Amino acid sequence: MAKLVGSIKVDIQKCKGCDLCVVACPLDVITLSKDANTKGYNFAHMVNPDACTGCSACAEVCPEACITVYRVRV
Amino acid sequence: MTEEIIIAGFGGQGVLSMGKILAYSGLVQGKEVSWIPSYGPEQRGGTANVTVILSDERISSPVLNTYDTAITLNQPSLDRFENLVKPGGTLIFDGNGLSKMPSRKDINIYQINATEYSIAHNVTKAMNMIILGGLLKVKPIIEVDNVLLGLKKTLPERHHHLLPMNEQAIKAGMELIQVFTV
Amino acid sequence: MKKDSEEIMLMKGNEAIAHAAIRCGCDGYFGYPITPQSEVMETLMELEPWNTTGMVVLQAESEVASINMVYGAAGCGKKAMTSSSSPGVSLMQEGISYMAGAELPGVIVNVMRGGPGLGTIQPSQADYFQAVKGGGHGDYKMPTLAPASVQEMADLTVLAFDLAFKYRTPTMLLADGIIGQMMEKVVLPPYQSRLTEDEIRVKCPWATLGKPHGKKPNYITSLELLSEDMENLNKRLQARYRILEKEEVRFEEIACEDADYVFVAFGISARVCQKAVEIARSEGIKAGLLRPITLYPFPVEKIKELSNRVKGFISVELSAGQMVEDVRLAVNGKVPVEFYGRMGGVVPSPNEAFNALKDKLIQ
Amino acid sequence: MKVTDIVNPANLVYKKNSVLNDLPMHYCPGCSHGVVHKLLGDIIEELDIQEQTIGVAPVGCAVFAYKYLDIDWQQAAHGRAPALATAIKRLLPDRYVFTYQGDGDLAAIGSAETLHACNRGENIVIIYINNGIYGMTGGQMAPTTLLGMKSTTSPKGRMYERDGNPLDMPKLLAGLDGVCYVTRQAVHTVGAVKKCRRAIKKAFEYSALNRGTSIVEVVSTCNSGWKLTPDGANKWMVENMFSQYPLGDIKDTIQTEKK
Repeated sequence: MAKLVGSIKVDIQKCKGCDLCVVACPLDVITLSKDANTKGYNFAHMVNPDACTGCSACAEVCPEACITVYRVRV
Repeated sequence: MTEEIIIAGFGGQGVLSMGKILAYSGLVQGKEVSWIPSYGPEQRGGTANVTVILSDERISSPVLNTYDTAITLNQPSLDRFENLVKPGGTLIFDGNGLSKMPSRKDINIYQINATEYSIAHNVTKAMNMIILGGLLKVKPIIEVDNVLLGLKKTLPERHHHLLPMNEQAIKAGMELIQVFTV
Repeated sequence: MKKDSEEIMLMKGNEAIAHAAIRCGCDGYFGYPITPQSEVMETLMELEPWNTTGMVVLQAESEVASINMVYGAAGCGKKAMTSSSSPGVSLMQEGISYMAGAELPGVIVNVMRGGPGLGTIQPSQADYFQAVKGGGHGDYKMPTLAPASVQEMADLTVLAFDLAFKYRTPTMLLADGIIGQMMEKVVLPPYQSRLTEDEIRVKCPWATLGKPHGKKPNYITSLELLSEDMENLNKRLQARYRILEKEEVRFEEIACEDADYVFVAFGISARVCQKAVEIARSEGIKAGLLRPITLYPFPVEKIKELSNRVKGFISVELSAGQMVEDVRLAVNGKVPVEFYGRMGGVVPSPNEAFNALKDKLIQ
Repeated sequence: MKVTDIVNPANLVYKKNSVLNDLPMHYCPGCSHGVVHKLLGDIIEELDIQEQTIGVAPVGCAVFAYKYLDIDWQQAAHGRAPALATAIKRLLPDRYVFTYQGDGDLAAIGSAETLHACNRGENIVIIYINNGIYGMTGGQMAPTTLLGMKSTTSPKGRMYERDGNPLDMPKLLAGLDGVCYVTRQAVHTVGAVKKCRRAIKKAFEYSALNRGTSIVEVVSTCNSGWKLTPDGANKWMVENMFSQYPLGDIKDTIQTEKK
């Protein structure tokens, strides 16, 4: 059975750290960084990239449209 | 020539439309004209008056203090406008239902019992045209042919079959009007 | 298109506005009935211009909606107008201020009636301040034209659109109940075709017609949160008003050349005063009439000039005394400036105006 | 497989649409407005109507909507967006015209303009963001505030006796013949976002059919006004708002005809 491998790219300067992507991710791939962007927001990033399937749930719910999603079938 | 006319009565007597026909007739005759209604909130039954000015020159004020001619169709209008006729001017009144007749001696007064006549001859809708006929008899400011053209302009086409009846009414008015002696 | 522009017609001032609007290529009329101006929309609905020029005519649910429909249409670079009478125009002040702030052209007709409040349906000129001093919020001015005849109701409707677009500003036609309700002869303006969208894109590059590919979008807004930006918008507007004040003053002088006393009056008052001038002259008094056609911009320079050679002014208005303040500012104390007015819908007669001149200025 | 291998244009499955520009939005973190803006951009891009679309922005938090979507916009006075949209659509009948309004704008001050635009069946789309509160002015009571819900002007909760009931505008408007499509959506989950996108797309498509007004209500959160976290606000919405404002289509004349 083919496996889907995904990854996301967060525009960290646009991210406001609202946490909605973290909640939306079914596989706990994302968390908020301890680092802050120039506006002081703890931006989202992948904490568990290997688990990402590129399902795009995080991007769909992102109010800032700052998540881009990639996916490969392997 | 400038003729400043007030026509007054109660709503529904055709006061405004009579003024309108006069104004259109003046237009046909190439005169400067102005027509101002007093517009009341009541659509029917309220008091109504209209000022019409016909002139060979540009009309300055369409609002007037006094009038060359006043035409009154009820008691309140007679009471109000008799006094506003210029000395030597003309008052035409319908005698219907009056309790107090005009009394000025320095103006020309004519009586025309158009209401009574129009009821008797079943032409109440043309009552105002009877009055207009009376006016044209004593003050031939506009040619009757031009009045008929003016009438044609104000009447919607679907009412054009009423033109002969109106012409008759004008002629009847010319016969009906009489000098009133105080 | 029909060319009967030279035909002399007899009609009410309100009707003349409707005819003139269609003929000058107006794209949209949005209004709400109120006496004494309902004939404007009634005439448009009779004439059915959507079948001829394509003009949209819509009865809105309120004056508030009407003026905001004008805003929307104007934002698309369209020639749009509304008409109302005093209480309705009060409701429109929000929209007018927004249009001024968003630099939108549009024509608002106010056929004034007596107030305050619901007032009367009889004629008045008591909305002068509201029109020329900025009836809505914020610093803005609105070109205000005062027709004194049915002919001018038609002619100034056309001019109002021209000024509105030239200066990107709401423009008001400030008439009174009599000018709206009276019938006079009128020669209607010639037909102009409505602008095409391509023409609008050239003439009004700011219009929201849909963003062309590869171009920046247009925003119509009066909002600038940064105070410096907002001040800059204000400066731009004020600069435009200074040009207007220089270029667009219009007035009529009657018998002013040798006048000792000058009536200043607009609209129906000017017509009354014209007769008062005739009465005065017949009694050997050298009276004249200055009739501002633009109430904003006000003929300040003309009045200044007259104040060097006349003995006094009297402003005659259908109000408690509004324009007289602008006359006094222009005269600046050089000669007496008196006032005579009637309120609440009463129209002074020519004799009253003449007597006021005698009582207040001569004796 | 390394991340760098995956992050490759060839493998792209989700990216921001091109209609939504790159300007950072002024909304609070987690605000539903951003998602709805994004969905509008998605639809305008998908239908390829960027050059034919004119938006009307409200007064309220979305007053600056015109800054974020790369289309022509007019910004209306408070509540008057449907009046502007009426005139724009009447004068440019082949354009897509939509209003974007909050519950204060649409259901309170602009209720008359909304009702009458819908009653005339203006062929416009109304996007209605309902979060039960006045967000921009700091959390005052809206017509849509739930009974018992606290706001700065109902600090002990909305009371029917004093404040009336929450106003359900879409339900009211659905009763008008001029309205062809009314739906109530949300954007709190992936599924909800996808449904909402379909609803907005349908509304735009319907507006081109000249069959009347289309209304998409988006039941939304205002985590700042509600004094909750974004996720907490979503949960609160599910638990409290949805019983008053149940999701789903309220009216779909065109779909009903097809059946």
